[in-house]
Amino acid sequence: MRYFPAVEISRQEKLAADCYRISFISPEIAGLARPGQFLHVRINPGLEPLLRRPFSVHAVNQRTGEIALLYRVVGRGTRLLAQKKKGDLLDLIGPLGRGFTLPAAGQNVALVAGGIGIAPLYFLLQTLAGAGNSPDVLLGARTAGELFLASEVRELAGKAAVLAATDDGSYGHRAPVTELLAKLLAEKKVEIVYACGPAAMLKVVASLLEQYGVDGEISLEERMGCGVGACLSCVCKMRDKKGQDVSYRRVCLEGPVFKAREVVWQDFG
Amino acid sequence: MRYFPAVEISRQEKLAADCYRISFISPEIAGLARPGQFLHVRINPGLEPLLRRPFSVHAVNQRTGEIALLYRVVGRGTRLLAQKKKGDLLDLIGPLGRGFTLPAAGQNVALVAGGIGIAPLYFLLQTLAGAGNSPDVLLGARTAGELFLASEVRELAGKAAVLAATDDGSYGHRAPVTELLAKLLAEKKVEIVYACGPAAMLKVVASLLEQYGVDGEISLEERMGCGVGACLSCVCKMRDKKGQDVSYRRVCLEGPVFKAREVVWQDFG
Amino acid sequence: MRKPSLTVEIAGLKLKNPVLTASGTFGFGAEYTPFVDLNRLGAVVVKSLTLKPREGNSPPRIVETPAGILNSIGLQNPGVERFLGEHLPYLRQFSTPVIVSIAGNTIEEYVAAAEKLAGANGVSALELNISCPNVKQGGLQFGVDPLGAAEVTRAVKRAADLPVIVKLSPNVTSITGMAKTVAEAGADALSLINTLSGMAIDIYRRRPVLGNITGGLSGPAIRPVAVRAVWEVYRAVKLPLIGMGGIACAADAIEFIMAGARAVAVGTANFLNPRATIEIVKGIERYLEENGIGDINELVGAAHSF
Amino acid sequence: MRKPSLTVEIAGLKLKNPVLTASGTFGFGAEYTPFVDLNRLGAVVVKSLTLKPREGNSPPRIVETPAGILNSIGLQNPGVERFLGEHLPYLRQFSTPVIVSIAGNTIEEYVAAAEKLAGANGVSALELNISCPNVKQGGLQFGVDPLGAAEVTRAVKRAADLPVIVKLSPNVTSITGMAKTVAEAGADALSLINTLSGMAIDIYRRRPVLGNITGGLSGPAIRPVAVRAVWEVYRAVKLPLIGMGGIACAADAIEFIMAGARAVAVGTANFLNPRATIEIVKGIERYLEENGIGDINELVGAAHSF
Ligand SMILES: Cc1cc2nc3c(=O)[nH]c(=O)nc-3n(C[C@H](O)[C@H](O)[C@H](O)COP(=O)(O)OP(=O)(O)OC[C@H]3O[C@@H](n4cnc5c(N)ncnc54)[C@H](O)[C@@H]3O)c2cc1C
Ligand SMILES: Cc1cc2nc3c(=O)[nH]c(=O)nc-3n(C[C@H](O)[C@H](O)[C@H](O)COP(=O)(O)OP(=O)(O)OC[C@H]3O[C@@H](n4cnc5c(N)ncnc54)[C@H](O)[C@@H]3O)c2cc1C
Ligand SMILES: Cc1cc2nc3c(=O)[nH]c(=O)nc-3n(C[C@H](O)[C@H](O)[C@H](O)COP(=O)(O)O)c2cc1C
Ligand SMILES: Cc1cc2nc3c(=O)[nH]c(=O)nc-3n(C[C@H](O)[C@H](O)[C@H](O)COP(=O)(O)O)c2cc1C
Ligand code: FES
Ligand code: FES
Repeated sequence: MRYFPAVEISRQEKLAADCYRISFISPEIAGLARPGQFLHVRINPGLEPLLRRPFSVHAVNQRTGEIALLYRVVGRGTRLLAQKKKGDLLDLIGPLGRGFTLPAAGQNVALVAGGIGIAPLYFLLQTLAGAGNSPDVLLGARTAGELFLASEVRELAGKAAVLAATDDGSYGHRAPVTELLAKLLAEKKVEIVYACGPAAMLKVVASLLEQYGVDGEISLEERMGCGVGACLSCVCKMRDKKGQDVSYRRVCLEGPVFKAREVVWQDFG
Repeated sequence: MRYFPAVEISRQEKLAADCYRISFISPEIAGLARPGQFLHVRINPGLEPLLRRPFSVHAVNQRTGEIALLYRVVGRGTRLLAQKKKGDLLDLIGPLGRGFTLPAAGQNVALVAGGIGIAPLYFLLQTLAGAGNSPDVLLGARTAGELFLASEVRELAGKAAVLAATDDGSYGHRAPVTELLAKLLAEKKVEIVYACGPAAMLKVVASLLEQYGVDGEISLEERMGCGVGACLSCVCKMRDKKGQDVSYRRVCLEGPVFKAREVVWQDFG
Repeated sequence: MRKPSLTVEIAGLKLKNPVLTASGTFGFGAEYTPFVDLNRLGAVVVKSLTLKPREGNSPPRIVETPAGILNSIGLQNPGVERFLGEHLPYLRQFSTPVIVSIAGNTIEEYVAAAEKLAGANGVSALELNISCPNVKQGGLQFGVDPLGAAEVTRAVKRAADLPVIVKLSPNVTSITGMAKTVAEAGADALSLINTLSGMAIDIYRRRPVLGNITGGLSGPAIRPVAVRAVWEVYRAVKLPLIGMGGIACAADAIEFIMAGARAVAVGTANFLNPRATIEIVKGIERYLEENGIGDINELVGAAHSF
Repeated sequence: MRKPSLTVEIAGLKLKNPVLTASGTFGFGAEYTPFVDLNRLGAVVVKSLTLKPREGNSPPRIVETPAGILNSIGLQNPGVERFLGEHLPYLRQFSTPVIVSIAGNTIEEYVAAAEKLAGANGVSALELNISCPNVKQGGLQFGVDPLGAAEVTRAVKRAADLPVIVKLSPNVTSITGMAKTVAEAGADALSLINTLSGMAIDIYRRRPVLGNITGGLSGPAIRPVAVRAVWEVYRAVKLPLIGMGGIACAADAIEFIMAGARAVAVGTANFLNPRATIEIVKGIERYLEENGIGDINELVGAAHSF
């Protein structure tokens, strides 16, 4: 983890309504980043917004050292971020947090992304593909318009299956992406599932994994202050290994990726 | 007085170190503005800075409807203002306050400007020149670099004398501009003096006017809230006409231009 | 769907909508008529008046702070007499209720001012400013001393046949305690909050920025403190509440209403946007429409039942 | 000209410079070592500890407000034992004094925690957090009740042979009153201020944003309140003061020092700029050089003699 007070934006692309990809060159971050880790971004030097905003490392080009973040505009900070242009500076801390534990060679892996949840999973997919592992990828979104990365994902996934589902049926199956997962788990021996998306979806994913006795890791979100484990703002309730006593853990330090079975869901949506 | 929430900047010119002239087209303001009045400028829509900043109407082009403000960067707000570019929007209230009372035709008039105090006097000079009155103009500054408007002033002043003084002697007389005024008042029958500049200078101007029994008007500055007379933030202590009881008056409403003899100077410098 | 109802009732006053002006930030109304049609406001609350004219504090009287301002006006005002003669007649032209804020150093001053105002035509209610942090004696002392506050309230209620709104200071250990005391003393409604006591120092001149040294902090910076005050007082007393403190847009106003305010007042925001009050009225109406709420009163205190 | 002296003395502790970390915003120090050389800080003040571990409040625990944040951590901490075993040894490597903040629900808890810590090697002073607004019982109750505050102070002084710094809450009618009481009770220094009690409401979900409903307001928004508190307490008591509340840059820190603080603590600003503490140390040094001041102590309270 390092502090990068002034990284120059190399690209700001609008991928869909409210969805942007912002990129910058940083061989250092490219070298350090692991799938599932995030960057803590100070959007403006002044007081608006005051706090940093956490964003998962979305894509890394090891050759050029270019890093991409994928984000949806949901409030003030992301709105201001979307106004940034090529050449503007960003103030970053990272890479932060515990990422996904990579599968052993040849393990059967599935990725489940809900909406903008594709952000960290894309970097994971890049890494798996690089290691010759081509996982099943399940993409869920409200409508076709939000599946803007489907084609890039297909390319990366190679021979593996990429299935999509939309709530309104405008693309792929008209179903929650968790139905695709249920089907997959029923039909095929999957050893590890990696998921990111809305809490409600992750909750269902977790129960499916339990039902089928499959290991899984999920990336959680919680409001953050410091991003480095100092303020205890970002906690989520977790079970310990033995599934017994529960305690708060810091999404920014012990997370954002947790074992699906550790999460105590009562706290969510 | 009107509210102009979105006026487009037509020009932003750097005239000297820390000194800028920002312009925009507004036939309405051009039509309403009188020399000595000011505009209350909201520099950014958000909370940085929070308050508006008052700036004198510096120049008006009645033909094109272009208005110019002349400002020096002294803090956060003016620094942010200096970052604005052609095409950006400004949020203005104005024209506000009581301006200079114009002289009768043929009266002998002198203008005394200290530093950025030239801002409102330039518009006054434009107006006087338009009415065929060519006053003596005394310009004071710390150094030659701050006399950036001298030539434009000469053009406008026409046949009248334009004298300059600098604290460091790098241009014109090495003296405070008030010495030029003393000399002028001693040598020539001046009927009205208009002055704007640092409080310390205005204080000297006022005492010279008293000494020579000459009428004068000066433009004062005080920190403002509303700019429209509602909050009582911007008061200065003034004597009434008979020079007797003193009371606070609002720079934004009863000012910013006051009769030199009204001002109670204890509050300044 | 027909337009939602914005009318609220405070201390027997029927208001067209819940958006008021905060005392001291809107002058006597006339100053803002170039920007705002006063007929479209819930009520106009004028600058605090004292029995006799007051000169106020020496300048500088205002300084900007992060997301806020400090002011130390010191209750400069023309006094009740001149208000009645020079300012009230103008306000009478409008259909909007006029709430007159009064302040004083002694109970007698409050009472005398209240009596004069109660006699006048066109004064709909009194707001007791017992919480101005910017005057040496008087003002705040009543605001932080429950007994004093209760006494002023009782005395003014007795003296004036008008609804009495008591404005509370946040500079106390227990604002609910103050609220209960003045409620028992007969207040018809409560306004909260007045400014937080604060100060700023000019590190180059090595002295306080304000002529009065300390001042009152207002603006968006204090909104969380004000919302909390409204939330707590709503649970402590049954009186209608007028919430204020950093309201700059409709969303801010709705936050106060959900915390328990039946009306809100806009102060510092008028300086940033002279049309803030009107835009907030419109914004609240839009929110009600978008959320299918027929009557603003349904939202009052809504956040307490989650 | 030789480098100005930044060393200050607080409650018998010699500090390299007057810049400390504010409890709860800097963890146990280790979290910030990737960004900050702890040896360059005046002191490290760790997260408040209670005798036994505490789970803290349910999330969300933080929300952004204009120029500030609200937090409701609720004193989550590993307890004194685990601090001594897991965190203190790491801090011992540094030459910087470690100030341990303690909190509790009862005087006995404070005393027991203090005794354990006094026994440990590497604890330079105790800071009594009697002003945390985020815990149901304990915490704030001592902070707003002068008698309780005095009692805790006396008890801890008796129990532990360490300098005792008492941290005051701004949520009181008279912070000078609190200051005098704890001074008489034997406090060696005072920290001020802790957070202001506040809250925020999500108007779309119609409920408070924080799991704990109310939280503590910190950040630049509260700086004017904090500077005023330091200013007033400096005139009321002779104890050394540690000022905090919204300090984000050297100019802010100098404002507190001129108001009367002998040292300052940086809290929320660490979240914005992980190097804030170090940059403030450098900035203060530059200011002293530029203004030809040889010793920071010359500036302490300088704004009082204008
Ligand atoms: C580890 C992690 C990784 C993330 N990765 C991504 C990503 O790759 N792409 C993406 O679009 N979003 C991501 N998010 C969510 C993203 O941080 C929020 O959408 C963003 O902070 C919203 O800021 P805002 O000012 O626009 O929204 P506002 O609602 O105005 O923000 C107000 C405050 O709440 C916080 N906040 C609001 N929503 C969230 C949230 N979902 N999670 C955490 N804090 C929140 C903000 O940080 C801010 O402090 C991630 C969150 C976490 C915790
Ligand atoms: C009627 C009037 C006309 C003015 N005309 C001009 C002009 O034509 N050109 C020009 O360069 N300046 C002019 N000024 C001064 C100008 O308003 C200030 O320089 C400016 O507000 C400084 O803002 P800042 O944020 O850069 O400085 P900061 O010091 O950061 O401002 C902090 C606060 O203090 C206020 N403030 C600081 N200095 C002054 C000041 N001298 N007068 C009033 N408020 C101040 C600011 O408005 C702000 O609220 C005028 C002032 C007044 C009252
Ligand atoms: C410049 C100024 C003057 C004020 N004068 C008064 C006053 O005379 N009487 C009063 O009760 N409150 C006065 N206040 C307090 C406001 O009415 C209001 O309670 C406070 O500013 C919080 O609201 P805001 O954050 O929207 O400004 C004044 C506030 C400001 C900024
Ligand atoms: C997230 C967070 C946690 C805090 N925890 C504590 C604490 O455990 N003990 C304490 O005395 N103060 C605590 N505080 C208060 C700070 O120490 C400090 O007094 C306050 O935040 C004001 O300073 P600031 O504006 O620089 O943050 C906490 C503040 C924050 C923001
Ligand atoms: S954000 Fe501070 S501990 Fe996680
Ligand atoms: S700035 Fe408000 S009265 Fe002049």
